[in-house]
Amino acid sequence: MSRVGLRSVLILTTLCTLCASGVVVAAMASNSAAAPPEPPTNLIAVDKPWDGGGVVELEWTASVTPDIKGYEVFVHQMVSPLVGELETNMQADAEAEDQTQEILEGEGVAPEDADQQARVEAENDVTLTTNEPEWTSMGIVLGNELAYTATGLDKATPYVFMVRTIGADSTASANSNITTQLIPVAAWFDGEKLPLFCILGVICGAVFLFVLLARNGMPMKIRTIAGLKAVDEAVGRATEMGRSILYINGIQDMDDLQTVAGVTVLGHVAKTAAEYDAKIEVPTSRSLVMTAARETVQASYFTAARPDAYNPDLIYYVTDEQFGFVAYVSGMMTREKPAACFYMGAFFAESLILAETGNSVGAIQIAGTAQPSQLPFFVAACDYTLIGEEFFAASAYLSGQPDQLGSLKGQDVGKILVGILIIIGVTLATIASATASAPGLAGLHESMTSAVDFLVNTILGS
Amino acid sequence: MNATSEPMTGSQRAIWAVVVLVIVALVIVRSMIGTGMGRVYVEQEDMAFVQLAASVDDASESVSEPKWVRTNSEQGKTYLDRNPDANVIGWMEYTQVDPKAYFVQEAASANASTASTTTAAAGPGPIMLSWPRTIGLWVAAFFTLAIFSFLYRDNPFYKFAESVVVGVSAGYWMVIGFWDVIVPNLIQRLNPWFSQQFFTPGMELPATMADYWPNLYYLIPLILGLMLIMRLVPKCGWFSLWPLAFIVGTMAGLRMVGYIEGDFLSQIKASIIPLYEEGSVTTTPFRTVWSTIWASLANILIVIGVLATLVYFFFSIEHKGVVGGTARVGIWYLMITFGAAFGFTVMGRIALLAARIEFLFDDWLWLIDPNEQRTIVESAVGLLM
Amino acid sequence: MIKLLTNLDRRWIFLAMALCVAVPILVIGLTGKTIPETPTPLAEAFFNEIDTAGESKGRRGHVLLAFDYDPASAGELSPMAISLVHQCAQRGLRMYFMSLWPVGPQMIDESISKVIDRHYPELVYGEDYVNLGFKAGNEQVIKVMGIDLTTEFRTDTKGTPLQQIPMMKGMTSLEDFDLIAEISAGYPGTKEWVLYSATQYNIPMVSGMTGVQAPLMYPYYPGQLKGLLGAIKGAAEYESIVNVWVREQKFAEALVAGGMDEAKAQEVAAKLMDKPAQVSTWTESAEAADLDPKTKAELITIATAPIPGEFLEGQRRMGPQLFAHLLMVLLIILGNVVFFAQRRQGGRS
Amino acid sequence: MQVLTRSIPLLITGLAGLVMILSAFFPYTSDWGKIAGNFFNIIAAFAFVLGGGNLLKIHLKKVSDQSEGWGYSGVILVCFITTLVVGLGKLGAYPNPDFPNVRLSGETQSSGGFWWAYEYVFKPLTATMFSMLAFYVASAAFRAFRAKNFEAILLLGTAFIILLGRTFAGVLVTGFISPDGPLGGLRLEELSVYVMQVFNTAGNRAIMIGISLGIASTSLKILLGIDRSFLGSGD
Repeated sequence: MSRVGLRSVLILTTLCTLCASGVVVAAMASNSAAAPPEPPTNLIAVDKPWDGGGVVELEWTASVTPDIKGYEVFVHQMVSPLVGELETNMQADAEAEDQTQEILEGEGVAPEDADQQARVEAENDVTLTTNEPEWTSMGIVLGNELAYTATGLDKATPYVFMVRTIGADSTASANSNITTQLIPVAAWFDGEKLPLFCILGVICGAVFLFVLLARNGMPMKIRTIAGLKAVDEAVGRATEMGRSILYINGIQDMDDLQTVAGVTVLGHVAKTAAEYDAKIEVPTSRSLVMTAARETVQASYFTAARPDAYNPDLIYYVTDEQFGFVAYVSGMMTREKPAACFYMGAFFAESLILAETGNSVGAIQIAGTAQPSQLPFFVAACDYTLIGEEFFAASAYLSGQPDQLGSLKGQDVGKILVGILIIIGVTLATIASATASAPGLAGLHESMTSAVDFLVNTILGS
Repeated sequence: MNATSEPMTGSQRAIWAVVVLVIVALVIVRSMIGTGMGRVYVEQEDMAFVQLAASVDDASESVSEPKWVRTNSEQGKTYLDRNPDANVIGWMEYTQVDPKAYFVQEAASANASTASTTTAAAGPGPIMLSWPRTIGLWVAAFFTLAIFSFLYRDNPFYKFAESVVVGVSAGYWMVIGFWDVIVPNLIQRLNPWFSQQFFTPGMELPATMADYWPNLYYLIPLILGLMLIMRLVPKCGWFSLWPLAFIVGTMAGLRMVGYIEGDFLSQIKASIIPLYEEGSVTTTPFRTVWSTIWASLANILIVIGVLATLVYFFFSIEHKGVVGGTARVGIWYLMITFGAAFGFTVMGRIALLAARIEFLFDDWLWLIDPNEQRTIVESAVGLLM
Repeated sequence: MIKLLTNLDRRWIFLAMALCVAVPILVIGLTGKTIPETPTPLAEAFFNEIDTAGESKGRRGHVLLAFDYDPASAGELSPMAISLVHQCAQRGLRMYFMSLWPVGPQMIDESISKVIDRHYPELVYGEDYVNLGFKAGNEQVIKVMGIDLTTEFRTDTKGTPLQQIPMMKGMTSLEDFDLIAEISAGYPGTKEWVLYSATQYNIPMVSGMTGVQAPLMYPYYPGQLKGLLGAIKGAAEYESIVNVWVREQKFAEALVAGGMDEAKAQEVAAKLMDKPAQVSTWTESAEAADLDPKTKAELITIATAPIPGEFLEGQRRMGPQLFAHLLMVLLIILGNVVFFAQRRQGGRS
Repeated sequence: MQVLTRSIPLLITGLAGLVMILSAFFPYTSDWGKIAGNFFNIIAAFAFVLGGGNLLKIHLKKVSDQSEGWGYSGVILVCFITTLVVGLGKLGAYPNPDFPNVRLSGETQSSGGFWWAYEYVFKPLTATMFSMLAFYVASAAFRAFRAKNFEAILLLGTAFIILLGRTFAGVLVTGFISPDGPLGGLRLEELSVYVMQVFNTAGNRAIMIGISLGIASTSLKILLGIDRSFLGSGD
């Protein structure tokens, strides 16, 4: 306790309230000081409307005592009968154990008798103490604040609240009125999430709309992505050299969307490879990725009218362990010397070893990842790199599918939205900041500040 | 440039041979100097438990559970004295201690035996050399060097180490998945009685069968999990599509909301900053001006950077004219970003290497002692330096 | 020369790197000297956030320590983790350990044994700290914890049901924690915690992370992340702040035990910490006249006691770091010299 | 078959995703989200089993075929099975002291053979694999990072500032600039902080925003069944 004791008495008080006996200690501590301050009055608790539940707003009238440090808010969770009984039993058990020990040490009673004797006594003790509400401190607010928002409550059980004044000398007042029982239920919709819901709707709507338009034949033009031409070249070169193509689909599972995009690109690479009759090898670090890769490659070989050339054994699982995987792959690369290496998916530390090893065996390397931490190495060591979103765009471009192209357009709408929001917000914020010290423009400053506040905290924040 | 396949020149080969020989020689020399190297000591503790018999209370007809207490506790001793044939089980528990604790114990027992000639039966102290751990330490050192040997060229030692890590890690993950997830979250729910008896005796059983029935919902993940494993059976592979669909679906739903809230909205919010900001240093007017310039410049550069980089990632327009120019600024920002990432990544990698070399020098070779595990200063150090 | 560099076997570079790291380790290990650290605002923010955890609620801070890393990144991250536990233990916070990485529990055990078992044996398991262990499922675990803690975590690593653990009382969801302190080596890690807990529930969060991730997480500071430690440099900075602060706390404790009142003790401790070398002179001064000789002796012991080796790990590692960084810069320059020399030769012919 | 391999999986995907999205906005459904998440986590543990099973299958085949390098496959199998047996059986692990009679009640990872496998095999192997990157990064620096154009110069220049500014070298190189003067921000250690908090933050922020849009649209396509690549339909 000495370390803790160093800190303010407030923390000590809180600590002690955790157990019933602690309350007594705290009370004793406060009794030893001067006359306690008056408690606040008219405490009211209201369940917060339009929330996700578990939040209660409290309000009270200030204590008549001047110069107070603040108010400490207490909560008591009313327990359902079943839970209460369970807890009582647990307490009884614990106390019984303590007392068994006491009896054994003190009186030399046979253990089994002592145990039983203690159990009976402990049960009596517990039933005596459970009538009092067990107040738990929720925290202290400053003396000039007369409201508190209690969060993190259980949505299904009733609570009561109580507030005490904390005087300037840290003495606590008597209890205020206790609120009526209140269940902090959830509303059917979380109002704070409304802006998020709308923006999500706009983005999804834009994507969906453009996908529909694309499906209906509207041409979707996409800017040229320099790195993509290299894919066919690389496959062609591998064929000329008579060596294999290595395709690494990242080291994440199918739940990572980069892996999914990687599988799409794999479909194209495999199709080209099938046309050129080049061997493509796909070691994966997740068994699910192996599954998906096999089906994709098989489909590609079908599309290329070479179903007989498809060999599922070349697409295999190695291990989930990152370095087990990279050790295997880099070892394989030095042994087999592939002519072209594709790294498409989510990569972590292994990118460097792969790219470096690929470099050392003289392979053409093409990378694509949305993992920004690995981009420097790919940019440096690979012939072409698809940076971040370019990777997703590439998957759209390669497939030429209206769905993917449409969704790319939809995302561009999202980017325009970002640009507009940032430009408006920054303009408002700059005006607000520049007029802050100008005497004649107080009104403008005020309205700008509130506009920025509305934009930042209501529209963009929750 | 192809280091791993190009044949080496004779002189290079000689140099590398010398390096390897020097390492081996140093290890041999090191092990013969001073207190030696690479040993692990443990403290032994006898964990014996006695079972207190169940007791029946006639009045309430309640039965208290039989329970286990340490034989060396007060209660245990008292009980054992009364019931000498009580059920006792136990094992030896070993705790690793710093070698210096062993040295101190050795010194003390040496003093004791020279002081009095009669204490021949001083017996082994509670601290002793642990063979499994000492062997383990040497195995670890061997594996460390085996992996490093790949830097020289691919070799059977490396391949062996590689295979070991593949096998052990796959097994390791399965075991952890079983004990930390499947047992508490599935078996405990589906068959609490079995789990309590064999795996998690501390758990509470459902009080009534009515409490138990809702747990049967967990048959769903069990079935989906088993369907996932059906992937291993060639003809039943399609079974795994259902759990896969579940995995992909939940993840997509979770991420869609999470990323829009946490990365999209919050980052726009963080970019709404005034281009003019007064500096925080206001000691003199001169410094105020400079501080304001630095602070405002930072904000201006952030806003320009975010917008320009976004233009680079805008796919609907070809990069020509003004858009092309802005996109180019965006690329510059990206390059600075990658440069920063490069710097930080290098930093991280080197720290990892330092940690491995510390392991070799400290735990294995006992050359340095940063954690004061062996306070006795090594004479061999002088030789190396 | 250029020709030699062009054909330089990369194993020579490997050797140079090995020497740049190994020699400083030996020298630092033998002399015990480390390079001085000046903390940056980010490390200070990290420290302050933990220092004030729980204060807004007026209670002993409840900190969720998520150790999402494995031995592969322990070289960078374990100094952070150890300093983090050190600060929490000294500050008297309640520590809830957990991990989303399968080997994370080992990392937790290591920090507990190095800090709590060795230096704070008075802390009680289940009351001051608890180890909730590993759960599979990555960010889905965070999502479930945000709604209900016990659905996912039914027992601690020892198999004790959470209802029987005193410090779990009243902990129903992530929102009951005052702070999330994450040590992250990748996925799942800082990003997932930021997205699914810090942003969604507005829980203050600090994170220490590998050098690889740090640049990516900077945009979250100071909004969604209140403090950020990047790579071994961040660890070393934070470690030095914690070590200084802990010594100051020890001074204050000794002074309080010697009968000084708390506010005064804190003030004096801060003063002593500024000049630890002059503590023995101070004990002779008039200000220390009321203290008994035992307290004075204790103050001098605290001032002169060396910092335990495990609390200097990060700072020790900055030595090899310095030389290896210089080597890297040299290599890049050399590589470019070779590249341009070759290009010029190529141009002439 | 089409129903079992396409329609039902797509339905599951859509429903599961819908539950997760709804649970973020409609508090009454948050428990559904919790249950779905919990199911997910249990299935995630089964994925480990699948991984192990697959490994077993592949290497057993290699050993039985005696294909090239089958000896190493044997090593993998032996290590895998040993770890599994030791870990699942908690061989050598101490039981929970509260329940000494239940052999499997102790902690999995902190004692016994499984701990040994972690401490002396898993830990040194994975940690050393990772530390090898320090060598590769040095080699890449010498051979790959070329100042061939303006962009590359920017990348390398920034890397220098960070490498020097984040160690004591920064203090040595630019220590002559007064930290309080107007150019104090040009000291390398200050400059590295500035680069990180301004340029790096701006660049990464744009990347983040772009990625979040990409993830949202891909998720949407998966949930609506537009993108079925995860089911193996190819392109």
